[in-house]
Amino acid sequence: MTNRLLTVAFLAGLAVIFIQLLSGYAPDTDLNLTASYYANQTAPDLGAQNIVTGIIVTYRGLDTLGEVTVLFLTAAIVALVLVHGRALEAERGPKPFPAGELLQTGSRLLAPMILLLGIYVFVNGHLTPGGGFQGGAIVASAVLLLLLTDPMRRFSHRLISRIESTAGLLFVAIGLLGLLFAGGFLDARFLPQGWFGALFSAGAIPLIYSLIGLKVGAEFSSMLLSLSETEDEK
Amino acid sequence: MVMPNIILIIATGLGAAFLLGLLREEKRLSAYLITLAALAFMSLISGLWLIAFAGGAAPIEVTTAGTPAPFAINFKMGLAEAALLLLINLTALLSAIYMQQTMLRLGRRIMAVFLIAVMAVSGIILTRDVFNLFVFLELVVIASGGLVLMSTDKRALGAGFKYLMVSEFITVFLLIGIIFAYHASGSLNIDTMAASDMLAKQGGALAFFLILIALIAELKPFPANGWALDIYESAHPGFSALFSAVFATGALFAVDKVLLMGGTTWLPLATGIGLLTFVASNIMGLAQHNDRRLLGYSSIAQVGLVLAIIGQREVLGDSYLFVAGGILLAHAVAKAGLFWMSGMFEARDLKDWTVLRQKPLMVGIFITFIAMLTGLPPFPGFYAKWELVHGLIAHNQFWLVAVILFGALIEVTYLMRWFGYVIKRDAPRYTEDTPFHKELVVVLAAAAGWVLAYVWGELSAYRNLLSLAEGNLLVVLPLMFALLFFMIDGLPARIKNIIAIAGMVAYFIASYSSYDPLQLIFGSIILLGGAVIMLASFHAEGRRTGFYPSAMLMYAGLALLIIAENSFAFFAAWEMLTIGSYFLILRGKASEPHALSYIIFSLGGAFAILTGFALAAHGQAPFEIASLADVREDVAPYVFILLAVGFMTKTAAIGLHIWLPGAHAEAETDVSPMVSGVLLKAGLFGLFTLLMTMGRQHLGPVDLTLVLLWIGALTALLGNLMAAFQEDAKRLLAYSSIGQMGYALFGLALMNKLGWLMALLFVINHYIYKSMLFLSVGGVAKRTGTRAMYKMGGLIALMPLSFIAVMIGIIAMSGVPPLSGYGGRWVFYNAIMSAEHRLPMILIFLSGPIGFLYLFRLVHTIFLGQLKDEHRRLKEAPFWIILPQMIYVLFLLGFAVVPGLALRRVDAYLTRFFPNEFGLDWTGPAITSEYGYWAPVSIMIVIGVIFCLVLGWMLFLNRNAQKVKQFNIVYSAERPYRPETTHYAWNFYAPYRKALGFMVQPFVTNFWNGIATALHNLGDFSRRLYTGNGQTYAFQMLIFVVMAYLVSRGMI
Amino acid sequence: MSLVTLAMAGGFALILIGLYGALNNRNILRIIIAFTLANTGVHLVLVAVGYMPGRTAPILDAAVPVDQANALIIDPVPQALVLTAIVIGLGVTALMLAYALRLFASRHTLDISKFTELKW
Amino acid sequence: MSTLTLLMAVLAAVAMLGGAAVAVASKSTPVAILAAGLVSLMASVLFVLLAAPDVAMTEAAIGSGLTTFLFFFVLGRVKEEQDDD
Repeated sequence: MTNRLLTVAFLAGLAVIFIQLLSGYAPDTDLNLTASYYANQTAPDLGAQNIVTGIIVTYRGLDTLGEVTVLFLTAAIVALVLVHGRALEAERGPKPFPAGELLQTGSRLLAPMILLLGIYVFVNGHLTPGGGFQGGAIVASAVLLLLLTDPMRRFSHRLISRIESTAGLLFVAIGLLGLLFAGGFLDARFLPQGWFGALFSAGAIPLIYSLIGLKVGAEFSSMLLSLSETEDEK
Repeated sequence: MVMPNIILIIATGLGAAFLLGLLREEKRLSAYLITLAALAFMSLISGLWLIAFAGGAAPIEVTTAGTPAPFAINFKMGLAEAALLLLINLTALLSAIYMQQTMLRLGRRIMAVFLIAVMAVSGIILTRDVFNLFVFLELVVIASGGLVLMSTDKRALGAGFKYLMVSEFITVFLLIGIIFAYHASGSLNIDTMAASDMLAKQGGALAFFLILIALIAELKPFPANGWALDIYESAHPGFSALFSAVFATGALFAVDKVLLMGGTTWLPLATGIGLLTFVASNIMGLAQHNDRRLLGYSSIAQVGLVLAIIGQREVLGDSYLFVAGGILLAHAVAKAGLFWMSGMFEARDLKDWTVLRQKPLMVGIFITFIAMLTGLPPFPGFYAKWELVHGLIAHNQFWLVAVILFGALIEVTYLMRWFGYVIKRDAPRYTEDTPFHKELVVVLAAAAGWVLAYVWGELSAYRNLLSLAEGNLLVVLPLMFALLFFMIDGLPARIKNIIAIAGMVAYFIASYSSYDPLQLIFGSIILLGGAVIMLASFHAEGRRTGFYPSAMLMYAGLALLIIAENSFAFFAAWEMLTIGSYFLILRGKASEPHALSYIIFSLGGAFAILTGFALAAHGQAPFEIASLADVREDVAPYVFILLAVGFMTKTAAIGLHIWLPGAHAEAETDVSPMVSGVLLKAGLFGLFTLLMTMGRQHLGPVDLTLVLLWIGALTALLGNLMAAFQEDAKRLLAYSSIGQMGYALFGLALMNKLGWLMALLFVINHYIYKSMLFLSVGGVAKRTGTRAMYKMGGLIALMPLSFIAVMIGIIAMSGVPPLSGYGGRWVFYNAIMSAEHRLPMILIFLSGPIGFLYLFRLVHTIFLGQLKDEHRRLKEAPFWIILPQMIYVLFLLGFAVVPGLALRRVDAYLTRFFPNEFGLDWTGPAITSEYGYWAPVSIMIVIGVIFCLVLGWMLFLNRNAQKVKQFNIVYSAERPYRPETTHYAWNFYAPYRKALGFMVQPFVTNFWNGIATALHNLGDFSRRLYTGNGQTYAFQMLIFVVMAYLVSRGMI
Repeated sequence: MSLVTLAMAGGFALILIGLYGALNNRNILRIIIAFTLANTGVHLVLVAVGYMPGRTAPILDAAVPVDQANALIIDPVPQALVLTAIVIGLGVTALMLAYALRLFASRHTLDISKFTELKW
Repeated sequence: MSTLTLLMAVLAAVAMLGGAAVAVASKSTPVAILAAGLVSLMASVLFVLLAAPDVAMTEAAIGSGLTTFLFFFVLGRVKEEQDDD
């Protein structure tokens, strides 16, 4: 097939670029300018143990704000795209797709625990690996579990979207608080730094990361809901 | 004053979007109002900052997270950023207003998506962090994916998916590029990266290439842009406006920013890709019929042009922002406006835009947008075009200029063709009911266009065409006067006509004292002559919408042309008169294709003039027209050629003439004399100026004035020949104009005093008899309802005044004594005798009798011979059309008696250029030359006596003649298939055609048609590249990147 | 072969495989899957670029005291970027999937070559 | 760096690329989805080895978890529809 051959030929061109990048690459032996600033300053400036978290929530907080916005956008668009289906399904009533009773009971027990785990992950984001995104994903998986075992279970879309929006608004508001009371937009230092390594430390970082976690969790859930509930136009 | 923090733009957009999520689904109106308020607030912040920067405030830098720049994301804002932010947020606000219904229908979610999209583009403009740039870019991509679905067109779904596929490719390149650039420079901050030695490292340069190419890919470069066209075609027009005006602006600015890191090495790549896209998209645009897809092609082309300019920023230096900004802003406003307009009706063919004609205001707005896109004065693109060409030429970028101008001419072609459709095609019967808010948005966009025009005029180093604050009122008034007619276009035509004539005469009186003799001659013809022609316009009834603004724009341009003191003023006037006359010509019934070829040739000629000026300027723009004499020797011949070609386009020299016959013949009765009698003089004025200042020029061994001499002679011969073979009376006159202009060119190219005097005589004579003939033939055509001469005949008794005018005109024109044409001939033969080139002279001599042939045909077939049955009840032409003709008759008689009235002063003036040559002696009643004398009064008397004698003798001979009724002849019973072929006036000069027909074969027409067809076919063929398959589009993106890599290997 | 080279080469290979799949599979779902592969490859390359042999994760704990962090941890920046990129990638994937559903609903096919009503 | 880690890395990389090949070439879409999930999982193993625990967690949760579920949801939708036809 000429088409396939052509694709391979041009991908080979791309491979040449990649090989050049690979052969020209040598790992740094010392941290570069930016990285060493973070290594030295994250602890004294922000009081966060997890430097990646420090970067994500403050130094590159704008990226993160953009990132949760991406999810917000996607959730909104997915809901928008599939909105017709939902109205239809509401008319048709519940579909017979029962899960086993064991599974249902099990998941009802399991779901709150997963939820709790998720919250633990994002609250501790500034101390240990993990944080808002991972925690949010875990929260969403609890929702997913409930969805799988009892597909007809009505999740309140309004509740989810309220959580999503409130978290988002608070994120922006905290950013502006940083502008007013600290060094600039998204500066987390308007709250006290606390003890290094304690749960309530690192200024507003845990707060922000929790909001991110809530928001991400809500957004993932919303996406899953939209995709699972949709019914195509007929 | 405390300025709001620019972070607020981002925070407002985001906050409002999140806030919308809290609202109940039903509260759509509140959600909509929040959206509008947020956009208005974002625009306000941008506007305040723009004012601050315009007032001289220093650029600001804003850090986030309370951490200094390279370590945290930072924003920067200066004048350019503020201007673009205002553009982005205002356009978004207007688009949101425009999409009111759609937004209310789809609810708060779509509004949130919209807000985030706008916020993200603002972020692209502001951020100085390359990864942050990526995040904002992704936001725009995803938001677009959602906004595309606002369309009711089902096909938008496929288009959106194709876009997402292509963006996945872009994401891969961008991320890989960013991380290796980070590795090479140790930073993500653009300014820090630019200062690092990143490019010196192997991976660094390659990484930069990937970043750059990924961002360029967002600009829809050829050929990786099929997805964008599909979006333009299918998306909601409110979104397409945003996509074209706002998103592309953001991406362009991102490229501009990122190029900072690459230094100068990478600029040629940007220019190359930009130019390729510009030209290719425009060529493909030629073959488009769908309006939105056409706008898509045009958008892509314009963005390509700006990219090419970004690549030339080192060359352009200080004027870079002025040029790029002018083109970008004009494009954005016009494109957004046109997309918004396209949503005002359902049908999607270009020809369906005729519906605009139901609202004259919308037509005015449409032409505003088209003029903005094509860079016509007074819009920003005009100033930018001027600066661009001057900047590039000053650095010897000749090929670049040629390619840009070629592409621009193609764009002009399809945009003006579209305008022609709007004005000339059949309007639909139905009426479209446009909601008020949509019209409001379109009107606001047009208003923004005019504001931009004013601002760019202020920013330009030259004159602001729209400003009254200019020392010399005479320079300002003409355009203002013309613009006045846009405002009062609702008045009855007669009132406007009075104002127009009064204005022109008053302006002439005011300027009279400041004219030199040459200007005086041209000025009288333009202003007084123009006013006389406008007497015929009293004939029109009703409002005559559009006529006066166009005519006055043309006259304003002409009036400004002859007093232009420097190259810029000259060029601006030239473009003005071109546009005005184009609108005028377009008004004719069947003039659409001819008006199109007129504007294409004219703007092509204007480009030649612009390039010529730029070449002559040599960094000193604008220069005094007079200093054309001091152009450096190495460029002088090229300047001469470019300017001469430009001017000869207007005089319709052979080879460049094909636009003229149709344009002049199809024009309205009173427009034909304007564009023939008056407008053609612009070209002659240019040639006069050129030869006066630059004199003889040689390109190698070739004497360029000799070339002009040959062109003049050939034009005279072929123009006359073609005139003789026309069946259409107005076409005959049109071809005759070509021939006449050939004579004038010939006279000028003789480069002696008598030759110039002859050319000047032609300027005057041609105005008079061509205006007169066009009016009388036009009057006849009006009464008979045809212009075909074989359908006329015997009108002498019914239309005696028209006959007298034609008769006098012909006598004057053919150079038969006693009228002024004879004087022209006399000077002409004197001039020839004093020149050294004999061969072209034979041609000129030959064309004399041929000229007589077509004139004879004119008078014979229309007024003599047999009257047609259906014409028996015809009346004389309307009074207002006859009146100017009678004025001309009187003037011709007067001018024949005392030609010295005007010429004496000109003769003295010309002595300045030929101090050693013997001129004419004007003392006494006779005019004397080296070769003899011309005594107008005596000739008049002699001819009069001879005429009376002959007439008396003939009457005496015919005293016994018997009168026969005209219509009692019985023809044969057979009815020929084409009855006209049996008429004696059909193919009147068949024998001559047999002998000389080979010379009037439409070689030139075929040549230009061939080029047009070839380009069109090329466009039609190459657009098949865009198969519509998303996979193909993605593959084209891959090909684009790999090819760009191969091309740029030298730089890595 | 070092770990970094291995990871980076693996990442690049994954990108190429993913793009190949995206260009040669006609099924829209399969195209989206292929893109997620390419994305994963990109993430791998990003993380690999930040890796420095012999150092530890950028988390300050008992093993990495604050004052020695500069000498002990690897570059945290690429990791932060990848986190963002992963989430954005998911967003795009979800969006494409939603599109796929709608496209399927409109034509009852997922063959990309059937959606070419817009062209030229 | 111990040989063991490198060995693990090589294994993970091989499994990852193998999974990718299956994901692209397999005729069955469910298999392809599962293979893509495996690729993500192997990638997160590599992330752990590259001292990026945060990324590893995220990739595992999002790349191999959520994304896979999203695909199955959509696949289920499409399958249902096709059965109707």
